[in-house]
Amino acid sequence: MATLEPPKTIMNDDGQPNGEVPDLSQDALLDMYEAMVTTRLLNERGMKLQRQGRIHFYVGSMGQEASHVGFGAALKETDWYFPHYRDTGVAVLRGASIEEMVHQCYGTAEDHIQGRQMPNHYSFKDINFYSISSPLSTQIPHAVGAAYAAQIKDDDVVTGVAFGDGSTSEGDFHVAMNFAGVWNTPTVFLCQNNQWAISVPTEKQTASESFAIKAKAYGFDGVRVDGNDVLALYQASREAVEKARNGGGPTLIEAVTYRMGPHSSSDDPDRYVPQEDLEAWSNRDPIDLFQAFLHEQNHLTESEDEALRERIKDEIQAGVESAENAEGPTIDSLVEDVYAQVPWHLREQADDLKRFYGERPDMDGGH
Amino acid sequence: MATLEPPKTIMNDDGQPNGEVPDLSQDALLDMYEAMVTTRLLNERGMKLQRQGRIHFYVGSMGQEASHVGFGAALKETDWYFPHYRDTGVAVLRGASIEEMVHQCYGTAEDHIQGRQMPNHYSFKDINFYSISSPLSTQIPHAVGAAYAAQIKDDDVVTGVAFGDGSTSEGDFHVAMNFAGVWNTPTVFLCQNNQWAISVPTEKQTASESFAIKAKAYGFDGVRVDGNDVLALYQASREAVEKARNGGGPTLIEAVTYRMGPHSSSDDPDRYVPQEDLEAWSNRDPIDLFQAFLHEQNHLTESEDEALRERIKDEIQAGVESAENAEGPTIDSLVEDVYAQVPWHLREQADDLKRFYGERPDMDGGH
Amino acid sequence: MTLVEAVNDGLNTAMHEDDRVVVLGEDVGVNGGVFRATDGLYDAYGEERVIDTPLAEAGIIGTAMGMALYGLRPVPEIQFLDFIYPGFDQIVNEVAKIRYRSGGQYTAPMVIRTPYGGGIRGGHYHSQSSEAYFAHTPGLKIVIPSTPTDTKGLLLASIQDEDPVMFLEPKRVYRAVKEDVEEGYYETEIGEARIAREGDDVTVIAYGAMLHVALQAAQTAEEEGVSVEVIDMRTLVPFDKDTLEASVKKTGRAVLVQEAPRTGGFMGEISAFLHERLILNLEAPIQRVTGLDTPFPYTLEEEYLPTPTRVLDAVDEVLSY
Amino acid sequence: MTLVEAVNDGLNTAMHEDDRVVVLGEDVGVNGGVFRATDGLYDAYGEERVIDTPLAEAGIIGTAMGMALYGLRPVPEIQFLDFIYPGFDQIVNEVAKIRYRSGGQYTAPMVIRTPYGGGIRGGHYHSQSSEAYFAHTPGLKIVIPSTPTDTKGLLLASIQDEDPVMFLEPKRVYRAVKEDVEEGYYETEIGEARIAREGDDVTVIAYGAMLHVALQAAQTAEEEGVSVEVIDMRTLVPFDKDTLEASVKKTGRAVLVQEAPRTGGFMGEISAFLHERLILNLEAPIQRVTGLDTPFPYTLEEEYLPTPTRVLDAVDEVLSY
Ligand SMILES: Cc1ncc(C[n+]2csc(CCOP(=O)(O)OP(=O)(O)O)c2C)c(N)n1
Ligand SMILES: Cc1ncc(C[n+]2csc(CCOP(=O)(O)OP(=O)(O)O)c2C)c(N)n1
Ligand SMILES: [Mg+2]
Ligand SMILES: [Mg+2]
Repeated sequence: MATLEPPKTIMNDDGQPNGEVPDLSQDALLDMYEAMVTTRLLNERGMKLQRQGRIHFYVGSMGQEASHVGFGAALKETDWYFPHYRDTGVAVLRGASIEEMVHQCYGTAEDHIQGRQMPNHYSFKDINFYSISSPLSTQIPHAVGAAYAAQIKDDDVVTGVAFGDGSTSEGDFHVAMNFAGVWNTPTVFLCQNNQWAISVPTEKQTASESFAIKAKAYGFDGVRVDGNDVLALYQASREAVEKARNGGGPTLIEAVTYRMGPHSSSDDPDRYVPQEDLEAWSNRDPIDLFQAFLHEQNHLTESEDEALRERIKDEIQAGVESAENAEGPTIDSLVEDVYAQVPWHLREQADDLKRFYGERPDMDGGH
Repeated sequence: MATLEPPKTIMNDDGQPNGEVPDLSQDALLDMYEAMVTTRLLNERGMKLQRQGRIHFYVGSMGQEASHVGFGAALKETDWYFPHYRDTGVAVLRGASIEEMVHQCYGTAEDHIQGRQMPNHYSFKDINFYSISSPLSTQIPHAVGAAYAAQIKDDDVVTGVAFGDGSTSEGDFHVAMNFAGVWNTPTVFLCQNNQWAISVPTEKQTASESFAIKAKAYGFDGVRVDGNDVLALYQASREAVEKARNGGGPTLIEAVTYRMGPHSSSDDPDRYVPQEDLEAWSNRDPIDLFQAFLHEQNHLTESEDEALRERIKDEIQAGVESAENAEGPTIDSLVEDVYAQVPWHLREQADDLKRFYGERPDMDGGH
Repeated sequence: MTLVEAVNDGLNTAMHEDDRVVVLGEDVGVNGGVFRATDGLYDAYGEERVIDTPLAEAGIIGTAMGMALYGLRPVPEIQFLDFIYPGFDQIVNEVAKIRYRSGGQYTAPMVIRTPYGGGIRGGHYHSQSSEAYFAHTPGLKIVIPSTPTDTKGLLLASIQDEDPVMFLEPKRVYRAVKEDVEEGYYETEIGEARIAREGDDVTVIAYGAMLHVALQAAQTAEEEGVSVEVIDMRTLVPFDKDTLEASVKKTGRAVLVQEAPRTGGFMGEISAFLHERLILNLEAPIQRVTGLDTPFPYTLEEEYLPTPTRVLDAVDEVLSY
Repeated sequence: MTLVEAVNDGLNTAMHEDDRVVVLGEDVGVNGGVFRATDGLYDAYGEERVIDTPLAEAGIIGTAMGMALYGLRPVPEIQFLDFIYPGFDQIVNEVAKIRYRSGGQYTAPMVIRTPYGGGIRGGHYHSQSSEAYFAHTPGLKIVIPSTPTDTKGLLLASIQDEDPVMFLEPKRVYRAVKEDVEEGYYETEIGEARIAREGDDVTVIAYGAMLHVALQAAQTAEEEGVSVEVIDMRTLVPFDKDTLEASVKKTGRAVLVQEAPRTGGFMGEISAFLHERLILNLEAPIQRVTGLDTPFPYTLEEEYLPTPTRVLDAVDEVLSY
């Protein structure tokens, strides 16, 4: 992909504008920043909790905070967001509480999903943040179907859907893009090209010139944007979202970024990620960049920044304490939500299990 | 797709060259013609046998004889062909006998595949003509995997794989194209764009400008060719095959053609195919075109043509008689070829069945 | 009205009553479906609600799920059950699990309609009977009608059900069974079996096209003085344990008929279930009459499929045990 | 050597002996597999034979099939069984049926390796145990080892087998079970069960990680004076009917353990089979100890999975019948 034009940017490496800055209020800018910082801090704490054996897994998004937050910020609250598993920042931006997220990572009874999924697999319907799945790319057709439904109901709703570079290789990416093209749905696709699918680099993923160009196969446009530049991401997403909202159909956005951490807490990237790459990309850390921009534009002082980070850390700490003192889910919760009503065979199975475990087993794990 | 450049042609509507004619011997040209005519005549007879209830199904390729024969002719005998179900002509070109094909359509004991598949689902390993499957697009990754295998074994083998326009919407098309791009396999893809997938027209199939352009998403070239012009198809295929053979990697060829009959014997196209389209396309019937070319170039006289058709018809008639007098497959054949050896449970099941049916039931059906 | 006409009538009734209902799939629109199950719907409800999709089962199921999440009631058609597998991941990992994994926040009520089973000379790609895959997938309900009346009532109930339903239509009897079918809206309850024929000596349990094979066997048995009770399961998950238990308690003997390959078929589950609960009531081992553990053949399909004769043979066997 | 090291040793041995063998999948190359099953192979055999593929299971299985048709012996890895379904169509409609549909002209011998089952805190997308889907698919052999020695021997036999094999690796015991494993090449025969522990009072049948649960239960039972025979099925299709029959004939009682959801699981088939053949030998109904009919949970996975206690409870039940 070496001969391609560089992706669109708005901030230079010092966080200074080198393009037209989108028209965003100070509040809006600070919300985006807070979402990015929260994501980073949750990531740090989550990885630590995992190493301490207090939670069992964590999948972070170090380096990719701008990629999803810039995109998420371009959507309205009423728009539906279909997340990639790294998109904690969008949940924060839309109003998910840190406490809820920590309970999810611990899988407690207070977790909205009753400890049924691995950490970071959030689901927040009240803020139109769709349930995260582990199987890759499966959410992409859902976003297209929901957009179709919104369209025929005449609702003013756009769907945004995010996924990784590796995820474009799955059949579900292809079928979803193709249906979106034919139906001209109000859907914006975000490919977060972080250069890796676990250990597989993009050149083993596809021979295509770029990910953006894949949109051509479906009859709509693709754009390549600097994924570490939250303003550039916002701007490109905004245009795509407006186009979709006005009946102009789908767009594919490729956010060119880099995964600055392990794939997940189970991964050891030293086996395959070149140290030079990490060093090179760390000069364009999305949070540093945006921080410099906000300082320079007088939106945020250093001490305000400090205070913000302290507040977030405290919230995380409070969440951890709350989760560590919470009870685990009940045996009955094991058989609920399989169907709208618990059918006879599941009732029998739960009752049988209660002979062994009572109503509510102790939370296990290392905490 | 209206604004696209017209697809490449070599013959005008009267079968006269309007481009450079590929360097093919008279024998080669006549073989191609014979394969096309055989396909057409088998089609006619097959549909009739189906209407008479003597066979139970037929899937023809009226109008598409050039699309697959031009492509097949560009491959060497040692190259592997992964057919679409309409590609009878390639089987003929490679040497499949009419008799074998008719036995397959009747599902007799002399059918190489023991009456295990619907009519037209041929399989001729000795001529590298791969087994036809009903599920669409599944053969596309097989062609890529086989090409990969040939490549690492250093065999001088290209794989050619054909499918319809509708088949490009399946995930298997996408994954196969993507793997071929990354692995740079010697594979040539033929999309026979006959404008329909049963009743669904191309504009409901994809919003892409063309099918050829889809290759861009995988980092290789696509070309659009007049699918009714067997010489143009041959020429484009030849170039792609040579490129593949020389390490240049895959190519996607889009053959722009029209389905001049029903989807299959189960279909009634009057419900959805516009009569005007059929009329317009019948002026570029691929066999008429090629026939005119051959006459004009003095490769074939009218009486030779007549004789050829009579001979083919006689062969078909002989095949029909042979098949109608053949026995059906045995009960044991029901449980063979599931595994290399018949395991105990299948042995038991076959033995149990023989209590009811003996060794070999009567052939059923209308004949 | 034939069974396939009952499908059509059910869809038409549902779309008329409830504008959340949309139909999508290959050839379901202008063409009215390759079996004519959606005939006339395109003209009646327009292309927004009767959607000819691109050719991709994963896309059909996946976008239908998106519609369901958003509040529509999609009824995707898969042209043949044999072609459902490109959409299998969407069904088993997404449609079936979304309610559970989201703690009930998101649900995907939808009815995946598809013709299934042998007997139409379709070879191994137009004849499969793979209900067992779906029955082993928690989160799905599995409904298989065998008569026109049940087809319409169960289809309407499935569309109103809050859970995703696999609705498998026995295409072999699409046109073979006719009945007067009630006009207008009615539901037949999911989860209830039907005693298709009462009898005392042995219980034959079946569903789909095999129900008719069982009934034919029962008819012949009666002529031979044997009284066969025939149960039409209608719902495989959750199945009607009470009706099954009561009948087998009464007769003490059971023959289970499925056209799917024997090993791992759903009747293995029913056999295990009955045996676990009723061993003391059983006068003879439960017998299964099934398809073979092979891909579905073309020429020999009559021999592959269970027949009344083979069912009778099993009936004789349990009676003479 | 651990079980996962035995996989690695088996692959290494096969690749060393037979240059038709290639390994492909997500992260199997440079990274050596997310469970390190292919560790070192990339360095030893190069990127042509140890292939990091694009992220698409349909592509992995589909191209592997093309390689097998051409004469290679591909061993595709699916990172978790839970992610196999995008390739399900290729497996059930293509890999499983090609020999049959081509009259034996084309074959696709290949070994689809994949870690499966719960017990590693993987939630419902890293814990599934869906062997029943594959066991109900004629044309596939289903092999599930439970010890390092068997893992290597069965893997080598599977790679040399002329038929496609689903090779399911119980990841919960990837590192929990250690054994001295024979060096070099050896095969363990497909289709043969193993009596993991001899006993007289009751037969417990299991496979994969559940074998170890069964053995623990047997150990405890012995302390309570009950003699349990434990059978490791090792191959589900074609299963070893003789060993199963002989053991249950001897003990007259059987408990079947599977971690998969109960309904439609493979142990339903075994229950039906044993009951059909051995009803007169059975002193009590066969009991199944299984996972629940729910998606696999995260927090409560220990409660979801069969435990030695639950197995013992079933043993008590069949003994006190
Ligand atoms: C269908 C499927 N196959 C395999 C996996 C295992 N897996 C989890 S993440 C991952 C890599 C994803 O890469 P990409 O799409 O680029 O996203 P990223 O992790 O880089 O954000 C893989 C292979 C999975 N979750 N789902
Ligand atoms: C996976 C799958 N889905 C659906 C079908 C049913 N079907 C058979 S042919 C066909 C249309 C194929 O269209 P196209 O690929 O354009 O090929 P054509 O028939 O036009 O040559 C359909 C939908 C199938 N065979 N396989
Ligand atoms: Mg990535
Ligand atoms: Mg077509």
